[in-house]
Amino acid sequence: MKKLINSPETFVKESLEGMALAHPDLVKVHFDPNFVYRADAPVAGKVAVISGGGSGHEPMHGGFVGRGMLDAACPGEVFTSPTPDQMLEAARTVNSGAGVLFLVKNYSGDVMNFEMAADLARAEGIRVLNILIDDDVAVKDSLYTQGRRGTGTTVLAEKIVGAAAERGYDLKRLADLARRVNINGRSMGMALTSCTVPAKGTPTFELGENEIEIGIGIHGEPGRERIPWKPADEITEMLALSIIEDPAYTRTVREFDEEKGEWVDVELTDPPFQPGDRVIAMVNGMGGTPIAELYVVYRKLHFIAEAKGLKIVRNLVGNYITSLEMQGVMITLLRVDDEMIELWDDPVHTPALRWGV
Amino acid sequence: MKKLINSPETFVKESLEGMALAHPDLVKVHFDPNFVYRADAPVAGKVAVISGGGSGHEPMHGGFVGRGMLDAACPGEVFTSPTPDQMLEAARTVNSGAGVLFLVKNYSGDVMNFEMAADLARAEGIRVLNILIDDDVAVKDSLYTQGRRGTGTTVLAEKIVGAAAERGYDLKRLADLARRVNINGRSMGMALTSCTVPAKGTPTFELGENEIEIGIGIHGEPGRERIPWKPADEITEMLALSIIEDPAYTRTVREFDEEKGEWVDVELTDPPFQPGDRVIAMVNGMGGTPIAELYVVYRKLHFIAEAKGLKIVRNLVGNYITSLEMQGVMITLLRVDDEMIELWDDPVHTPALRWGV
Amino acid sequence: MQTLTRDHIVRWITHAAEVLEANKEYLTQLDAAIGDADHGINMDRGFKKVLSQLPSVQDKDIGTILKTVGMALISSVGGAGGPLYGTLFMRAGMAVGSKYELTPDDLVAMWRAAVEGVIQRGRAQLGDKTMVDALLPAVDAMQKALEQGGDIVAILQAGVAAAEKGRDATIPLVARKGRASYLGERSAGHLDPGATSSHLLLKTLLDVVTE
Amino acid sequence: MQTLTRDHIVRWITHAAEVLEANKEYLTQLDAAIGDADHGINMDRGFKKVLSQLPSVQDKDIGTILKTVGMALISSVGGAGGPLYGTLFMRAGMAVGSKYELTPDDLVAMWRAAVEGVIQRGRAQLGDKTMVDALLPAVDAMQKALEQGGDIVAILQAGVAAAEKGRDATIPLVARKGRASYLGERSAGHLDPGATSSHLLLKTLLDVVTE
Ligand SMILES: Nc1ncnc2c1ncn2[C@@H]1O[C@H](COP(=O)(O)OP(=O)(O)O)[C@@H](O)[C@H]1O
Ligand SMILES: Nc1ncnc2c1ncn2[C@@H]1O[C@H](COP(=O)(O)OP(=O)(O)O)[C@@H](O)[C@H]1O
Ligand SMILES: [Mg+2]
Ligand SMILES: [Mg+2]
Ligand SMILES: [Mg+2]
Ligand SMILES: [Mg+2]
Repeated sequence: MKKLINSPETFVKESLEGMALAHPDLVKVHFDPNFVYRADAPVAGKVAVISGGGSGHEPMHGGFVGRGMLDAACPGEVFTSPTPDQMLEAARTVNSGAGVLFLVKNYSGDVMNFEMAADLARAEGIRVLNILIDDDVAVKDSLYTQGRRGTGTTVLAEKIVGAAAERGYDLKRLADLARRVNINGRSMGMALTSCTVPAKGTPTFELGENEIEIGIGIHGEPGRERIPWKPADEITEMLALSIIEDPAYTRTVREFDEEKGEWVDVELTDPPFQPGDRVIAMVNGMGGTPIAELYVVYRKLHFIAEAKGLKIVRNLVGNYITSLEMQGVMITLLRVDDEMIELWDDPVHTPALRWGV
Repeated sequence: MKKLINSPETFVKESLEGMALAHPDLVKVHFDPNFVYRADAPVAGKVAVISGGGSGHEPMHGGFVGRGMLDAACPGEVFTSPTPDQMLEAARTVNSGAGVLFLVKNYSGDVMNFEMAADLARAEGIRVLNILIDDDVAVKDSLYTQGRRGTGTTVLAEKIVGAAAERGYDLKRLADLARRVNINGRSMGMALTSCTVPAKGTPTFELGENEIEIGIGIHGEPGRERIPWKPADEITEMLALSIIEDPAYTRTVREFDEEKGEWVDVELTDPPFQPGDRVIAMVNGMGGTPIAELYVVYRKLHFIAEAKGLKIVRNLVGNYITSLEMQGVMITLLRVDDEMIELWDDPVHTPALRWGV
Repeated sequence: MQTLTRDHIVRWITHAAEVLEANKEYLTQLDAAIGDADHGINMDRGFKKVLSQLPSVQDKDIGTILKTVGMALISSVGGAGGPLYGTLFMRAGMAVGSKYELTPDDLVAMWRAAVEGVIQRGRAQLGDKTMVDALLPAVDAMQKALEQGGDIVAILQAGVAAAEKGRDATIPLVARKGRASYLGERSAGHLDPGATSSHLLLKTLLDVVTE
Repeated sequence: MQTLTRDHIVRWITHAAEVLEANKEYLTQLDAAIGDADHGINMDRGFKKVLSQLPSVQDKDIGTILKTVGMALISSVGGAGGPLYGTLFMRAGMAVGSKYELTPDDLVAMWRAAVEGVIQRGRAQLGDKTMVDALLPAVDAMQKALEQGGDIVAILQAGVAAAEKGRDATIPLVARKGRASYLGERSAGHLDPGATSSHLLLKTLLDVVTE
């Protein structure tokens, strides 16, 4: 394993230190427990938006901390969910009194750790709601699995929800918006190569010289199928059509009911895409993909969306939610309304995403 | 070879098409000959800044076209200099009458093609000056080589010179600024892995399981030495000290003398770094390096600069000048004065670099 | 043996840390096959943290010790294993309270509470190919041994045997919880890493008691 | 043979395109060793473009044909090879002007002008391990053959022999121009790709003339 690290044990910490040194005007980093937070936190009167998850997906989430996006990000070890004390301490630090929204990707570890953190924070009198992101259409059957994984929509949700928090949405309204973003977003990815978790030191999975994995997860979880290499246009078509033609998807998630004061099961359904829908499109590199290749994918996606009657009103092309040095691509389509577009266009100033400022 | 492309022959074109589709408000693309140009070109009264070079280094140069940076970029085939007709047609398209500055990386192919283009453009009555970027300290001896290669400083020069052009600097003053940026910038890179040129289909060079190449060129040209893997801090130290302790470097470059109406040899000397110098630091990924690793490098660079009395006043950490999917890192340090810092901070709005707007 | 002492518990935890370190690679390999290749690494990191905190509580009551173990795991393991094993030890600690010695009844009640905590937290059912497949049969077997008048050793022997059987029974199962569930049919044919570490934990307790 | 006809030139260019296609891999491999692994690809792309433009000029004078070849190479090869070979053919075309046939004197004058153009453009000297190491000795040998009263065939034979020798002489050299120069000492022991393609071009002309 050849990586630009000093040791697997110090990797996450040193990377966070580097980020804090590079962007002292934007973010600060707290160690033990580890979290990245806005340099100007807590922002008076504003609901704090916190996300987190295993490291190895950079720039997500730490790179999205700053004005108009996250108030704090809690990084676990590489591909390992963070622990509740991280989220608890982050919540204490960035909560202005207006409450905290946890944006949680749907992995059993993340879900459980964020739930524990929410319980601990509430025990201290901090208002907390958790919203799950579960947008990966590669996972077909929610009955027999943990449900869909949280992937690309997380980035778009952090931007849109972060902007709304900046505008002063209250906790309840923010949670409703986050849930709405989630059920309107769908993603699917693929891998040309594996990645190597530093602590393990060998590739997470093996792909043959000419093999690719369609429907890969962001931790290298296996996808729908392993097939021989195909041209970019065909790969783009496989991903885009899986997303666009995905039928209504229904599952039960656990949310905290503030009135009842307990966790309740909520049934959510993703409405399928329809011709005429406006979408934000993200063509996301998995970390090791040259951006020039991502534009080849975007090109084809543009034509497919056009043919399907979807109007791409905004786009992101680049590495936003990655799997270490994995080569591959993920496509995310998020159906948006006027409110979401306006929030998307709002200023954002973070290490990895910046506009309007 | 597994890549997200349709074929080596169509790769550059389709990638450019994708970029144009993703950023119609910022850039347009012309084909046959190929170049990317500002959507609002020509900008009245403004000197046009044009760069270019082989493809495979994205986002450079096409991703830096837009307000406050380049007016046009001319991409060659992968790792192959563009041809003079591209620069000529680009110059015709973006020249507002105030003249054109070519920013040229010092590779024999680029130098010759840009010189030919300048001659052709001048024959049509377009004022053109060429400034070379040759900042790669890995190349020690200018007497016995083509001279230093143009690498990371190119990105910083495009930003600073682009801002000055936007402010209305005339051609002569802009060329002087570009030359000044070049002699104050130094870079050095290293590779953990090779890259594969699509048309060739196999890796450009072979590195052993535990080998790294120090002083790599952005086309995979060999560097100073091939050594066993080292921790990131040691690698950072090797690169940073090579840059910081590089002695004065003198070479002769060819520039066009407008008064004499001919190409003349100009002797240039890079002054060594001194304690107290203010610098812009770039920690640049070679295309396949996770950004989290780049921050590990930035962390150590920060401490080394501090120990050496250099003050990092601005920084860039990310993939800006790449070698396809190569894993590795390049460090660039640019000594700056107040004027350069101001120009650095000016608004920029391109596909790959954006702030202040 | 009719009492499990505080000293047993301390030695159990200490020894468990050694066992998990020794099995770090193995558990990680199991997780590589159907998960994300970190279970051994996570558990080892967690028990290293536990070891660092043990000295400060090892002369306290058993409840305090177990809750400290749980908190240490919760705040250092992460992933799915962290909340689950953290909850397991927290609930175990809460069940025994401030005791310094446990009767066979206490022991079984402790494990029952611990495993119920895991199920509540992770909502896995028997047959979902998780640690529950080792833990739940183990508790049921311990209960049965207790009802049959077994002592501490007999109870733990029954538990370990059932855990081992439950662990091995995960091999043919298709996962329905955790990362392995994304594999669908492809998860069959592999041992579940969490069930394996659960069996190791129980077995270590038995070893300490019988050594 | 005392005249080189327009037809020879057209067949030369056509055949050169085939030869470069056949040597695409080989030249690229040579460039992989000490450059950036594209010389064969570049030359092949360039001569494909040349072929596509040849029909529109093949009944024009030799100067027009060669300048068209030069322009096509300049606008399609890129890299170092493009301006150098482009200049070579441009200068050759300018030297022969609107002739339809070349005498031995014309032939040598044409090559002299062409190679001087390459040297002016690239500023390489003999021994820098570039195409100049094949081209310059070739021109000198052609000049000598001319002075000794050689005909077209004799002149080209002398040129090809010298080019071949010059090409092989690049092997031990340390490069001082082009990408290979970055290799320093490590560039020694390898054939220069540009010298190799230069020899091929000359040899193809000889083959066409003698076939
Ligand atoms: N919902 C759940 N309930 C019970 N056990 C679970 C659940 N999800 C996962 N597990 C257990 O956790 C183990 C994986 O733990 P670990 O690798 O540490 O976490 P992660 O899957 O987050 O990487 C699985 O082998 C399984 O036994
Ligand atoms: N300055 C120069 N003068 C003459 N020939 C040169 C010069 N620089 C490079 N060459 C020739 O060009 C060849 C490489 O051409 P090519 O691979 O097409 O271009 P690039 O090096 O830009 O990839 C070298 O083998 C060498 O013979
Ligand atoms: Mg994990
Ligand atoms: Mg080249
Ligand atoms: Mg795991
Ligand atoms: Mg080459």
